[in-house]
Amino acid sequence: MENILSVLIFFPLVAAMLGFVVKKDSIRVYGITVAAIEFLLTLWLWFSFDTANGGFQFIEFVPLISDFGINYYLGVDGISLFIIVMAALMTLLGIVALGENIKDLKNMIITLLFLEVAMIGVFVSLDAIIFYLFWEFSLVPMLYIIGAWGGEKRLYAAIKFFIYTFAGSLIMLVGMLYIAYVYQSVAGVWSFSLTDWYALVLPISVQKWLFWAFFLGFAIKVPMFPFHTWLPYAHGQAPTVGSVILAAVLLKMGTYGFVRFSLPLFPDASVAYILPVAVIAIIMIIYTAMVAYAQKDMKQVIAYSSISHMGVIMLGVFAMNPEGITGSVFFMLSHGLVSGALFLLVGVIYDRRHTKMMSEFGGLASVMPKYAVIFGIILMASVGLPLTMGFVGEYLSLAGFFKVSPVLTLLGGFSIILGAVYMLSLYKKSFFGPVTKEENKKLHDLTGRELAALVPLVAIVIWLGIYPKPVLVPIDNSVKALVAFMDQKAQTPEAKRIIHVSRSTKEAK
Amino acid sequence: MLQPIHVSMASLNLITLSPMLVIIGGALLILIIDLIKKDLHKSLYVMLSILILFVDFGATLSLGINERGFFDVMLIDGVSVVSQLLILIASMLFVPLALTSKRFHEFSYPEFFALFLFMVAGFQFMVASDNLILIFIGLETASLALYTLIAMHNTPGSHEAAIKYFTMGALAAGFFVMGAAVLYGLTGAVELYDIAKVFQVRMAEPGISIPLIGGALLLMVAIGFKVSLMPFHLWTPDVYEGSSAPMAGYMSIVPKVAMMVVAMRILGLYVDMGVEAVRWMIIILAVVTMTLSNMMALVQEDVKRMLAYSSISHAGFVMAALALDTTKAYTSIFLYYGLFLFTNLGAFTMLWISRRKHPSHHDRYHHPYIKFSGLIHTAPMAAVIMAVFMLSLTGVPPFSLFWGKLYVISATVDAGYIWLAVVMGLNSAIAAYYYLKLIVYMFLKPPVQGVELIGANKSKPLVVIVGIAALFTTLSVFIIQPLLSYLTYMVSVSGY
Amino acid sequence: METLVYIALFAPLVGSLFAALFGMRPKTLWTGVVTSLLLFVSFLASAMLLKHVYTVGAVHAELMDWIVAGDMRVPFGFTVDEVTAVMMTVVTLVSTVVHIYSNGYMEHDKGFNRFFSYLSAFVFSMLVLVMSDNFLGLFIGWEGVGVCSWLLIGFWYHKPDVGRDVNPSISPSWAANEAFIMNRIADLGMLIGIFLIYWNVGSLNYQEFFAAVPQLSHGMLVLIGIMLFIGAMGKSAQFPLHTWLADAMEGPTPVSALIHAATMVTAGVYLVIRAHPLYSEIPEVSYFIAVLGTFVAIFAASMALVNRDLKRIIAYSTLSQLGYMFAAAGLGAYWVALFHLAAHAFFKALLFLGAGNVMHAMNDELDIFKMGGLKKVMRWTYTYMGVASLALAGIWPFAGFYSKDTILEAAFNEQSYGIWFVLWLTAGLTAFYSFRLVFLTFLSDERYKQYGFHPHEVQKYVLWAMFPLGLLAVIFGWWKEEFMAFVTRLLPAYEMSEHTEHMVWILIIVTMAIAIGGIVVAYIMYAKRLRRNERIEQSLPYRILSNQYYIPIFYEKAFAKPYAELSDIAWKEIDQQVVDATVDGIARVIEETGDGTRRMQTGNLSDYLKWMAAGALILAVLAIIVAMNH
Amino acid sequence: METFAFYFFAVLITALFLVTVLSQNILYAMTSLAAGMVLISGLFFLLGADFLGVVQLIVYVGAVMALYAFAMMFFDATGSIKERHSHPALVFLLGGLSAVLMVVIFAAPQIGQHVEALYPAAAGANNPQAVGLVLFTKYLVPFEVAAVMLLVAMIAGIILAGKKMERSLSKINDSELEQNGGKDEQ
Amino acid sequence: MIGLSHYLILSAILFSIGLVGVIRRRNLLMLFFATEIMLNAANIAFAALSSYMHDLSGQMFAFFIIAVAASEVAVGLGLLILLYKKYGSLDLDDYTMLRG
Repeated sequence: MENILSVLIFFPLVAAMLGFVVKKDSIRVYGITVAAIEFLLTLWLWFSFDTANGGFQFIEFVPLISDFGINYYLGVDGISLFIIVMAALMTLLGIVALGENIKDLKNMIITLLFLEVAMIGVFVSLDAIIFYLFWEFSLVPMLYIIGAWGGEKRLYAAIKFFIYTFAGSLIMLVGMLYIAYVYQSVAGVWSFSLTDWYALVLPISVQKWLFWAFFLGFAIKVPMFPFHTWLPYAHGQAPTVGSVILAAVLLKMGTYGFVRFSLPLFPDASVAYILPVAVIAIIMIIYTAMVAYAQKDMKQVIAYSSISHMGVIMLGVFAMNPEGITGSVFFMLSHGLVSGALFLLVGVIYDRRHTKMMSEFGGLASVMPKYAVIFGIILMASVGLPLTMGFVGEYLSLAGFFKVSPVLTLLGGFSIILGAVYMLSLYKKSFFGPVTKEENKKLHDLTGRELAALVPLVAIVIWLGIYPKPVLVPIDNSVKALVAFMDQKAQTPEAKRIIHVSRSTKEAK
Repeated sequence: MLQPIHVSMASLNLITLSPMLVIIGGALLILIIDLIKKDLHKSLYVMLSILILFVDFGATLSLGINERGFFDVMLIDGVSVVSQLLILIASMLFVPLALTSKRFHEFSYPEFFALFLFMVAGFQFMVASDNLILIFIGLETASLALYTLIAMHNTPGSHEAAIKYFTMGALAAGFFVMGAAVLYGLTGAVELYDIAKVFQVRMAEPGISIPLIGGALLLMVAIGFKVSLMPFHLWTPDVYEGSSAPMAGYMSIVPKVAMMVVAMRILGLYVDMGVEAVRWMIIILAVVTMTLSNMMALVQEDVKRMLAYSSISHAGFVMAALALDTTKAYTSIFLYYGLFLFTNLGAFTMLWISRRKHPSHHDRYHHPYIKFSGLIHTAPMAAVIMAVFMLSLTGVPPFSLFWGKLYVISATVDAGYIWLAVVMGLNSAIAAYYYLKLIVYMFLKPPVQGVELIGANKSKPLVVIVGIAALFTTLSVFIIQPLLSYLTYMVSVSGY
Repeated sequence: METLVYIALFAPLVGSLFAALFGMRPKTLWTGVVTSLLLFVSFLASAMLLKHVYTVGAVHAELMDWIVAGDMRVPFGFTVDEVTAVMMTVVTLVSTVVHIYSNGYMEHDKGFNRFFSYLSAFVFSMLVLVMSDNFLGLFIGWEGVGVCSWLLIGFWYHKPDVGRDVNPSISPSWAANEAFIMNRIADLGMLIGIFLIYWNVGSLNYQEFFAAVPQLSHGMLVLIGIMLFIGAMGKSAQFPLHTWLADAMEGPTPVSALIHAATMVTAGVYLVIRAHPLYSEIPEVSYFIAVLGTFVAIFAASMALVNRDLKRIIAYSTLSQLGYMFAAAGLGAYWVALFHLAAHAFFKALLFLGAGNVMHAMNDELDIFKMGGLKKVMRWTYTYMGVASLALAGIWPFAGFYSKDTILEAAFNEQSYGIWFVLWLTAGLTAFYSFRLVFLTFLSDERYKQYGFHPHEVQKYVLWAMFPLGLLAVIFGWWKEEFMAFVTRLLPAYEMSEHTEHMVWILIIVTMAIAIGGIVVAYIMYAKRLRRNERIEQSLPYRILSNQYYIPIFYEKAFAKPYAELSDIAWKEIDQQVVDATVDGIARVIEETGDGTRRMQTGNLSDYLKWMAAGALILAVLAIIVAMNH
Repeated sequence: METFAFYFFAVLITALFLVTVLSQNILYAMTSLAAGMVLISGLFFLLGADFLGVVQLIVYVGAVMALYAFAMMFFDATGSIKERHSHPALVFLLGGLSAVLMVVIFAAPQIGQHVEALYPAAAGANNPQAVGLVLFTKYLVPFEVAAVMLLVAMIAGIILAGKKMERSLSKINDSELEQNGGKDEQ
Repeated sequence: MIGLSHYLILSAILFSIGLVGVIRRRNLLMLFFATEIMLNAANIAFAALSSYMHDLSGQMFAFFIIAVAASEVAVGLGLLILLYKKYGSLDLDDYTMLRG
């Protein structure tokens, strides 16, 4: 199936539209089925993917606005492949985990399917405008999810989320248009195709401001300090499934954007701005970890922890060597699964008690042992325990960045300490100690539906912690190609020095 | 004694007048029908009007490009054809909106349709000439008809709107003629084509910049008034609020397109000559307009008023393209308006559908936000369609206006005005707030008393129009390419 | 032989998973039995591997690739060489004993199955730690034992937090978190060390690294050495990361025996021994290690002198003995360190298990001032603990004598007389507090009666299970020569100078004297009855010691509290008041501007007309400004 | 003579228009406006634009002012009018500044200089003839459009002042309209 | 000799007087008077330019301006009559419902 990427985009789209017809009481099964089929399709994509090939595969190219160089141009490589699979998986699990008593289930499921379209679209687009199209469109369903099913301040949170990210991406759009303009003045034709843009060697000064234009768009999405304040609100107010997808997939769009756009398009600027980016990343890591520690609300802890972890991912991205970038891509996956799982877990307890305050709990381990076990495993993955998925990415990201700056890596490494601090304190406050609240004594443990959503995550988290190779190798192949490409394209001696091509790539030459 | 003058018919190139002749004839036909037989139903006139517009459309399409006619008074270049087509499309979409299920005052007059057609003719003259006199006469014809059409809605609001619009229009007309007088005094010509030629020669004269820029300044007041640039926009929200929703929607497009073409012709001339003062006047007016009106739109309680401010903001957005003086920028203006047309008319039509004779949720506003609370529950389809329009206005892809914004911003970037592009981008983000506000009300708030009557004014024709607008807004990505290449061709052959 | 490696490694894992299956059920006896059996299998495999290594040589096995990215390729690789084989045998042996012991100790605990699952998981992690052939594999085990330690310290998670004055460890869950976080701090150092190795050597494999050591600059080696040692300091609870170990006594006693005495805490020593090619190259770091070890030895011993908590005393003694091991390793006597490690594992586990028996008898009472005269009811336990204490005190011919004495000799041999003296002094203190504990618990007056306890001896099979440890505590030292011969095939042999050879008997006598002296003092003070001296107990030195030099309180005041307060400030003051407020502020400014601008829309036509006129003027001004600039 | 005539007219027109603008009495205002218009036609004659002068007289004084006079009577507003003048200073500031602006623009010496006449008056024709020639050739289209404009204005005037506007269909509920059988008001 | 600029300055002044009237007047009828003044000012300018440049376009323009003025009066008065009939006032201060 050569056009599987189109199928991946349009199948949920069509399904979402047809979903309007499905009767309310059957919509859950419909949603699960559609999401499962989509997930299986992504698996098919994975299995038919040539893992040894670092370039783009399953390319589709249909001119859309040819006068302006906008094409329906899709393709995947190792970097995007697994994020797509994860997006489909998290959508599926999110739908599976939807609570029984959720209102307007039909609207929710249709919205989620639309969201899935946008998410997958972002990661398969190789045309900047199509990328931007999906990027922006993804805001709409998310806005609805937060706004319609959220908590008390949901409207504030939803609008803040939308406008903040929207503003950032518009600046990015200006940047994209400028690149297209430069391309046009060099090549004589308009093109927004990423692969065309890659061939463009931009002057350093141009790279520098374009870097910041793109940075703004991506950084808000990631979200990087100090543009992060929309995230706690969004997470705090969003319903469980919203948080899951937001944390698992939407945030990854930002870091993915850095890998896909900033690095190969502006290698010199990226190298030149490693320091400021790394400093921001380290502020994210340390500062947000502290903020997370101060939270009273479980979900806020996890929200801030996401920011902290995204800081490590940023370090990995700007490591400029295959180890770091591969690690950061892998960390994107693991953070997606782990934080998604954590939000699901918080949702479980929220469904039962309608509160997320840690002070309301305590001793949950005695009442809900299965819950505590799964929470514990995921928590350990979150703090980066070896043999869980969390470790591989964090380790590689930090290891990669160590090549750039040992001192900054040391600071970034505080992630593993501070992460343990807030996570363990969350766990202690909620799960350990005596059961103090009367209403907590009657809580029932995980239901079958919840287990169905969580157990696969636990399994994957452990499986890919022990044997990440099937995922790492395709990522690594693409990343090596990327880094080699950056090295080739770099103009400044500094960039040549910092960008570190792996030995194997050099030998292959 | 005077010699008789011989003019060959061929040199008159009467074909250039054909669209206007069709529509003026049509308007007269309507008047005659009314004289012959009274009390015919409005649907007859609606359909007649559409047919007339359709023939007009055909006539416009068949015009040759870059022709002059009638002693060079008429100028049929690509821009004029394109803008006429836009005007006609908008008009064709507008006319059926008379077929509401409720009865409103203006549609009870057959003269309404005649006046409407005269107005369209006036706009067509405006864009199909570079003669300042004809532009002025066309403008006034259209404006006078428009004032009347507004007043014919016959509510206190519409009366107030008409008088405000009229008075300010009169003042603007004064500025226009004074500006024209300056140009005439400098060049001895009233045709921009000639004016340009003289300007080319006289540009180097010392001290000429004072009258040169002064004339542009006076004209710009008139242009600013019509396309509603700050601070000449003040009539806009009031007039939109006072007039009926479709009229407001129509006003947000057609007069602006027409005036934009005039601005292109007049100010484009200046920019092309490299008069930086004019360029910067345009840019600063545009920036101020889009920014401040955006901020004012933020604090509105009424959707129609909000849309009025939003239209101002969009006008400012497009106006910025005027300062760039590239083919792409001029093309982007038409592309933008072509896309804006469907979306904005659709949005206003949605308001029209929800219109009741007396305000239901507010003692002044007909369409306060609260009226749309929980629309997703009471009328899901309406809510979704309205949301599509709002998202399109916000500039969320893949809806139509995104492509327009993309192209305008791209043109700005190409011209080297990165900061302007950034301002445009940030303004879109601010604008997102108030468009979202409506979405928030529709989707995220519980319904309030009385929303079940949201479709009070609904009728099949209105639904069809909304449907067309929504379809276009949603699927526009597939027609951008032909549209763009057509527009680019048309604009570039016009020499812009 | 690879099969044996995998059997030894995975048998505990299988046991752990098996027990985990029933983890949430009430006690099922066979989980205990099955895990113990599997542990025994693992022990047998380890023993056979030991023999194989002895007779044939090291075994290497590679399971599969783990992390492959860029130039980094880290497999799950295992090497069983001399050091590993010793470690494996010690670990599996003590583990087996502890498992069997736990069947009795945890008999009535609700979390019986869970306990065995954790315990076996720990053994698995520990085996990964010692068997791995690369630093990252070591790190897996390193973190794995950390987690298991966290789980096991916090085993009785349901206990509430109490004040430091009631329980210095606050609560099991608190102690568990403290342990984990402190270890994490050290792990960061280790991770940095690993990064340094990777980027300088290009591989994390031990052999490749050691082979590359000579090519690396000295400064780099020092840096790597320091970073790795920071990791070791955390796991082996060296000052200043030592506080968690005493608090870790909140865990069930078998856990203390296995993890916090015999195995996990020695991982740091193992690391230094394992990395001996590195540390031999950097004498200054090694010397620092020795000094730090020496300091910890006496520092911990001093705290043990006054403590009343049965388990904490043993914990401090563990700390002290770890100090000995580091001192030995730091002085270059790697094999001695390993020897002491093994010997210590046996007698210290025995000591802890004995303490567990006492606790069991005393309904989990830990205050030795409330015990006394237990010898009558707990003869076997008394015997075991006596033997273990003798070994700890380094009395001939018990195991401790051989190992500890060799360390002192080594210190003397290195002419580090300061180190020697401190260690020598510590030996006396060790003997004193060990026997203070023994006497106050088993001899002297039967104080428990006034608190209403009814002590009893534990089950027979439990006592039998302890027997191998008891035996080894006695005889292990006798194999000193064989041990040395075996492990020095890998580790550098440590030759005493002739001068030391001459002095050796004097040294032995001097050491023995102070040890016996310590015992005698303890006997005088405590054997008959508990004598308390109010004045001494109120004196400053006593209070400093009993409050652990106020270090835990200092940590809380200097780090934990400020961190929490800073976090709160970061959230409430910075995040909300500055960062978010800026964002909202921008929004508010925009909205207020809108509201302000809206005022020009007065509705009054006259104003509008004025604005138009004004607009023309503004445009004129603008035009003038622009025209002047061009 | 011409100079005198110009200044005579100019001063008078200015004065009259000032009265129009400043007078509180609507009758005075209108009268002075009408007088000003007449004098402007005088200026036109002075400038040789006879046709324009005549049109000015007919259209303004004949038609426009008559309309105003009728309207005034209709409004019953013959007396003085009370107006609220909120910012007199602002008004005159704006007025003064724009006067300066306008004068600066119009006083520019470049205006009217070095300009070739594109449509010079036909040789030998008097002004109305010359105007007629241009009007019915070159400016025929604007002329026709102006006719349309006047038609529009006429229709507009009739509708707006008409009786039918007195009752607004837009304000009356449809149900009431049905009861009244308002068939004529579709 | 009276130059062109005399006429033009007169025109400018008259325009400004009209402008003052427009922004000063509250009575709509009187306001319309002021707009007439402004158009007339333009007429003077056109007529003068036309005359001095010997070009007829200016007179044409002025002619059309007069036509426009007449049309405006018709529509404007229609509106005024409508307002007066409905609300009995010509003071623009009474028409401030639409605002904000």
